[in-house]
Amino acid sequence: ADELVAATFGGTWANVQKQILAPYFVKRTGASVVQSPMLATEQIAKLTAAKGNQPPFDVAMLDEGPALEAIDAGLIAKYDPAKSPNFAALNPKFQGAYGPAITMQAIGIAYNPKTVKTPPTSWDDLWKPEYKGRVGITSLASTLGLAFLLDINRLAGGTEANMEPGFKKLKTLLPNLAAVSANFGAHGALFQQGEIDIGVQNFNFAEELKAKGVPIEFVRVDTGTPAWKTTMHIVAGALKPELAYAYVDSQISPDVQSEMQKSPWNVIPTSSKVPYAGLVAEKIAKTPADLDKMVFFDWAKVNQNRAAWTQQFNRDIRV
Amino acid sequence: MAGALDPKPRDWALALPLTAFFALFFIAPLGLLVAISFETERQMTGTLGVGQYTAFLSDGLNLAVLRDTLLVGAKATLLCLLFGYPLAWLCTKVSARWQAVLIFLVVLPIVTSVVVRTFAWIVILGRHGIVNEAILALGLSAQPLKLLFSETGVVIVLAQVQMPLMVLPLITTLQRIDPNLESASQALGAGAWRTFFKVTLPLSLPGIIAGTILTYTACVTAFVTQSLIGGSRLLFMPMMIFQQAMDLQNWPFAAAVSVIFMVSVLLIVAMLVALSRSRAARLYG
Amino acid sequence: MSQSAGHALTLRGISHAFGQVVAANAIDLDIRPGELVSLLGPSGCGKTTLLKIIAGFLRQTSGDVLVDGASISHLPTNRRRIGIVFQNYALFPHMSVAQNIAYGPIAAGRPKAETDAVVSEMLDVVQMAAFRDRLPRELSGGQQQRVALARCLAIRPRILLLDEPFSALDKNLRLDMQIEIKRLQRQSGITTVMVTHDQEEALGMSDRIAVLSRGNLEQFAPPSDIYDRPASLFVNTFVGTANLLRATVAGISASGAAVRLADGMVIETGRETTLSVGAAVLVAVRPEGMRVSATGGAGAIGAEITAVMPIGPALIYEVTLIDGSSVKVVQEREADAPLAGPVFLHLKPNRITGLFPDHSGDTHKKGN
Amino acid sequence: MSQSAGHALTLRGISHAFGQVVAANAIDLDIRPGELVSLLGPSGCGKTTLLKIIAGFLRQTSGDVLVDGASISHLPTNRRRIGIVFQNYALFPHMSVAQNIAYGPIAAGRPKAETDAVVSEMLDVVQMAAFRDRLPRELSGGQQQRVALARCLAIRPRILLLDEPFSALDKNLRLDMQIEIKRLQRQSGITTVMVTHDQEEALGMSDRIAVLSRGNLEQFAPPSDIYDRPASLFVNTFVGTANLLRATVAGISASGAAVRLADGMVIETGRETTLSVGAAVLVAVRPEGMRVSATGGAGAIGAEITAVMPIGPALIYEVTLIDGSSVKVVQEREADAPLAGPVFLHLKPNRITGLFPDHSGDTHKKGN
Amino acid sequence: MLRDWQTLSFNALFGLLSLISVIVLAGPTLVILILSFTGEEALHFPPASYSLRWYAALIDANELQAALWVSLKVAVISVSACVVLGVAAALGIARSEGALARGLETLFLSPLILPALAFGFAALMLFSILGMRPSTLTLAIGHIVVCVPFVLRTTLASLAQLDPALLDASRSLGASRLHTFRTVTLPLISPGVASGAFIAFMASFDNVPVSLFLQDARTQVLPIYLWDIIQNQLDSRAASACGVIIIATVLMMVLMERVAGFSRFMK
Ligand SMILES: Nc1ncnc2c1ncn2[C@@H]1O[C@H](COP(=O)(O)OP(=O)(O)OP(=O)(O)O)[C@@H](O)[C@H]1O
Ligand SMILES: Nc1ncnc2c1ncn2[C@@H]1O[C@H](COP(=O)(O)OP(=O)(O)OP(=O)(O)O)[C@@H](O)[C@H]1O
Ligand SMILES: NCCCCNCCCN
Ligand SMILES: [Mg+2]
Ligand SMILES: [Mg+2]
Repeated sequence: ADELVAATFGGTWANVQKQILAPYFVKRTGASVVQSPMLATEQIAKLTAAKGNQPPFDVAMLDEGPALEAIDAGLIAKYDPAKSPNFAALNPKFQGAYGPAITMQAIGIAYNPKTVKTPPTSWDDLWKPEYKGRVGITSLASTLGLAFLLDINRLAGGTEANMEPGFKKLKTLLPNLAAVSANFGAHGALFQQGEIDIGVQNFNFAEELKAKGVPIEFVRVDTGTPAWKTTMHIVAGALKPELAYAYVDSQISPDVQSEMQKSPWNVIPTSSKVPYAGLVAEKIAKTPADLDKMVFFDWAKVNQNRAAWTQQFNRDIRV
Repeated sequence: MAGALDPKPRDWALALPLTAFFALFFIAPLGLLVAISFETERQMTGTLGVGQYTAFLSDGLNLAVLRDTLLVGAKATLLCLLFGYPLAWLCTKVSARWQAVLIFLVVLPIVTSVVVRTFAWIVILGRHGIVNEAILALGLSAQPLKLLFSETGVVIVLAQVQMPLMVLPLITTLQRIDPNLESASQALGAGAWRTFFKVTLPLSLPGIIAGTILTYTACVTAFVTQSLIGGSRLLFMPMMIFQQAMDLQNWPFAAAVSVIFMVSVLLIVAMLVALSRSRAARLYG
Repeated sequence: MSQSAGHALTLRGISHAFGQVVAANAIDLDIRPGELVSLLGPSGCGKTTLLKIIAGFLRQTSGDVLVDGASISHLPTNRRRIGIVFQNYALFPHMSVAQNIAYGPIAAGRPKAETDAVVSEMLDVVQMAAFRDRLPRELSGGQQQRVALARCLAIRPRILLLDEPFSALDKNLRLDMQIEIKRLQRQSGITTVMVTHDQEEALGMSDRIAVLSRGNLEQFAPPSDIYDRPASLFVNTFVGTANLLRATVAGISASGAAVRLADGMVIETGRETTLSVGAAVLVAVRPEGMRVSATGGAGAIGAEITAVMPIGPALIYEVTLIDGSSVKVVQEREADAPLAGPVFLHLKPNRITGLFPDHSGDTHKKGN
Repeated sequence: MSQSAGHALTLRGISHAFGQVVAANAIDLDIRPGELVSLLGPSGCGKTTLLKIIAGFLRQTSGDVLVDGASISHLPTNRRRIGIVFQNYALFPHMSVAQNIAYGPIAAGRPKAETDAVVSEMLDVVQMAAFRDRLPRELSGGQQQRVALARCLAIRPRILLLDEPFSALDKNLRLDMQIEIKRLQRQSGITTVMVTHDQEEALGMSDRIAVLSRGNLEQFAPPSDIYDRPASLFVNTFVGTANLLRATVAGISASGAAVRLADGMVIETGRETTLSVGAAVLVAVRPEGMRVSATGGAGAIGAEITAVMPIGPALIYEVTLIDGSSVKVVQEREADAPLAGPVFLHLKPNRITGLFPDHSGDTHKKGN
Repeated sequence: MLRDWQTLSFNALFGLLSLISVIVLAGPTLVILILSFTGEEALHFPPASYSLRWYAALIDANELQAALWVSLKVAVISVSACVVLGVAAALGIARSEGALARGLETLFLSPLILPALAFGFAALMLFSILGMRPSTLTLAIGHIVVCVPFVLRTTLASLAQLDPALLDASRSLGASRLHTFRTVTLPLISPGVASGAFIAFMASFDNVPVSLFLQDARTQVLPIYLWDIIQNQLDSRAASACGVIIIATVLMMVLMERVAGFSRFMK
């Protein structure tokens, strides 16, 4: 049988796509799919390495920043709406020329209610002396880490062109840091093992952990919730373009999206045919307009500086 | 067999297939690595220069990472030596049966998956891990110690993971030392400590150096252990290479970092080899 | 040479077992001050074990080791002041000749001046002064041995132990070193125990020899007694070459037993026996205790030459007797010596070394 | 035993150099069919090198190897049909006795029936039929050696080479195996070259001995000639023990040279010399060519006993002459033998083995 | 041996350090093994209850099984190649003298001391230039380079132990070189080869730094998959998977020790 290879993120995403998207896709096409968990940056690296040859996978799953990078580098193909029946039903701002947004990712603070008695309300709570050695953030290899840095920079008066305030602020967080993990998935494990008690986290991943019995609560910060689009793409030169379209289209189908919105996944849907419900409605947005109130960043500018920031970040967080 | 009469056998030709394989898949990629490290642009436009090297050398952070990597390897190697030497010594003193058991234990880490072992260490060293629970229970400290995501943890785990590389050559060397030498020393009035420091230790130096080379090179390049136990706040050269190559797709810089790292490791190995040559020359001519 | 000469060494009921293997079985030895005693026996008989017990490398299972009547069994090796020279010399390969010799005095905390003096003295004693800065591997076997000896004498040991001291030397050097060590030992008067499985060495050098077999002391006596009056069949066959003639006891008188050989001839052995008349007996005669000649005569035994080997000044005969057993005879090469065919075997008077009970029908045939 | 007996082996001007080291220097040897020849010499003299050249493991730098007059130098080892028994036997450790013996026939592609027959025959020849399924490590040294011999005879070799065949055996077994191999070799008539550095072995077993020194052939002659009429000082000192008395040539006559010893005494040597009167000369006498006695007499040389060692049936004396040189004397143990003090040394008639030019002032002292 | 305070203190210290080493060497493996029998959802040590549930869960862990097959396939391919290439090279090196042979030996052993990650990266660049996409083949090639030293080392060691007289004996008995190799050399070095192959197999099966660059989505290898589920997915099947690996490894070790006496070749 035909086999599609699709990239996915680690953590929740690997699970939810395996349990909901893959069966749906298999049923729809009769083909099989291999889902390979990779950070967005890893996907780009692998595609870059294979440039000019057969790419190692057919479908990419990227956050906004890496997506722009991939488009610039010619790694992904233009998305043809004609081949994707569910595309039209997407909220227009999720209809990218290079592929649909399949969700919004929103971040806030996750904490262990057993050890953190007063629920935090703002990033500043992470700086509280009582959390010395108990705070977790993620590195700039993940969008979660970048978004957090961008947001504290914003709140400290900086812009994407001037990250000084953000880095300055970050430095003052050092005494409280217990761990800097590579991505939100690894971050979850640290919550579970009790290595960290409070930290930056994705909304839906935190909720998944909670459903698994990990003592964790998610709150949005009162300064506005940073969020970004997560998109899916047909890789340039994909071996199985037809299947790839079917796969991406499945992900934006109302059936899949409404399944994914349920607990424990709580994936924010992008199809206008799927109304917000459950925890998404409760904690993130009741209407599409609520999403617009979230905090967004200029990922093109971010991309220009990511290498330099990574170096700066490495330097600042080093023990 | 030099000069054997048979229809002139070219025995060395048997090494040709592997030589060809290494030329293609070992020397060529390393050559490519060196070549790419001289690309000045991230996009690899073909402009050559030493830009990547100056970029590496001019940033104190990079030098600090290099220094820390080399140092953490040294610390782990010393720890291996401190604990591995007595174990190797014990191996040569016990009966053949016990020796087999000990060697089995020593070899165990080599053959069990490094990911598995490192995972175990997370369970052992964590805030709520076995060690910290014990420390808290014994009242040795009021707070759990930070063992995971710390250099201490990295050193401990590296030492455990690479200990066999130190112990095995030591066993070989210690076994080669004539047991009569220790007896002779005692009969001449020397106690156990003097015998050890004046006879056994100097004679086992070749093994110490061989073990040190293997352990050290394994420790400084142990990507899995360094990343899993060290976490992101401890940056070491292998992670830096990975980050530059994969996160940031800056191949020329990653290549330059790789070259600098390899050259540093080779220099240290060369020093140790030179040291062992001079010792061996004195001991064995 | 100011050695602390002449200490008596006593082993009292020394036993040692390695698991099931009894390496020493209630060994008693009284070694007189200044004596050179050899422990002689086949491989694995327990020689090294005894030496190790004396030196303190091994703790005996039972029994006591005494020097000058005082037990030293509780002392660790490094406080026994017992010098030992190992078979392979065990020189410290990373130290020069002088450093090797100085090792003991330094370990004992002697002042530098004293150490230097001892080293120089010892280098002179073994005539190795010219080699003081060489490493062991730069020395010949004989030179290494002298250094080993010097190193061990430098601690002024009360007893000197030598474990197979010459086995690594080639034939020519060996005799020289044997003579030299014997001389040094005599000169210094140091009580010495030497392990060897070379009977010639033991016979040549020792005041007395302790012959061991499977952990048991078979005989402890001067060399000539061991050779001429072996206490057991084992000693007789192990030391020197033994021809064993099958016979039966024919009569017993005050001057010793008479035996009847296979061809019916009766000879006087001049040896006593505890066997009774008619018992099967092995008559032991050394190859040089017999003579082969072309002509017969009284007491001559008929035989046939099966092999002759000229070895230097001597001829070795293998001759086969009427009962099929064969004996070896060594005699000086003479112009008229027979080289093949039927010959006569003469037992020289008083050269029978012993009469031993014959337990099996074919003990006279050696297997490999 | 249907061996292809009696092939002549000729070495013609064989030289071999390992880099700077000349291991064989223009060696000529004519070995007759059925002869047993020993290559005798000190370690490193080139014995093994010669053997390897004959076997084809090494290619000589120059010269030719011939079997029955036909050169075999161009043949690889596996086509020379030259059997070789290695010092450590080199039995294949993973094969049974029978498999070891069958190895050659199988490699040669012999039919199974023929191979089986050869194996059985060889097992009988070496009396090892009972051990056919044992592994080498389950055999004693002597048994292993017999298997090695059988394995090599199984290819019906034209020449048999033995490299130090007995050096791994213990003393007692050695003599038995020497006699056995000698018997096998005689029986089969196979031309045999044996390497040894044991002079007794060479003297006892060989038809002729080739004495080598540093790659040079010193003498090629029957054992008695080698022992009694050594061609060079080297042969004299290497084979047997040699005493070298310093003297000057006093006169030359048809019956040989007369020499003047250190104490002025002149003796007839019965040996010829190419030296002229007055030249310094070393007079070689074997320990058994002299006698020590308490009483003097005509031709007796004054001396002093410095050491005595009784070795079994003999006494070994070390006596020191007036000029400080010392000589060894071996004689039978007698009741009235002097054991110390001044004595007299008698040269037995016609027992001087050679007169050799004396190049240095102290050649009579052996260094180690 | 008789004891005085020096001997006692020396033995006590060395014994203590050895004991710690032994505990530390064996401890982690034991911990994981125990943990793999946890009855709990999360991995905490010591487990509050025990069960085989995570072992049972492996039965339908398809991706884990897929990763296992990839790893096994790559290991088998690369070890086979390592044995063929490595044994041939070892024979060539052992039979030749001089600088060239020594140089080749150093070259073939050098992957042992060079950072594997840098090599993995370099290999990725080479393959991308050659237009070879990541696959089982590229993985195997990378693994061969880093695993060949193990086979080479043990084979060289067993060749060094091989009495050259045996080869001479074989030749003198009329055997050709090939016959000698088949009937004498190969059987006698096979324990060394087998030991090396075993270690090479484990090294390939366990390799992360090279696989990280050379694997692709279809060829994700087991250790990296495990890493991912341990680090990112809180998947307790990781422990039982580790348990399986440990048990299988120990069984293989015992087998190898019996068959080839492989600890001799580890030294
Ligand atoms: N450490 C040991 N463990 C077990 N058995 C031993 C040990 N050391 C010696 N033996 C056994 O004790 C017996 C006596 O050994 P020992 O070394 O004293 O013999 P030996 O007379 O010195 O022999 P050789 O002439 O071969 O040196 C032998 O049977 C030997 O196998
Ligand atoms: N492969 C070699 N390379 C260099 N020199 C060698 C080699 N083989 C032997 N020699 C040298 O050639 C000389 C003769 O060696 P050979 O092995 O023939 O001596 P040997 O008479 O058999 O000695 P031994 O009695 O010790 O076996 C020696 O000086 C030896 O060092
Ligand atoms: N998300 C897949 C993780 C596999 C291992 N990746 C290593 C990257 C380290 N940052
Ligand atoms: Mg012994
Ligand atoms: Mg030789």
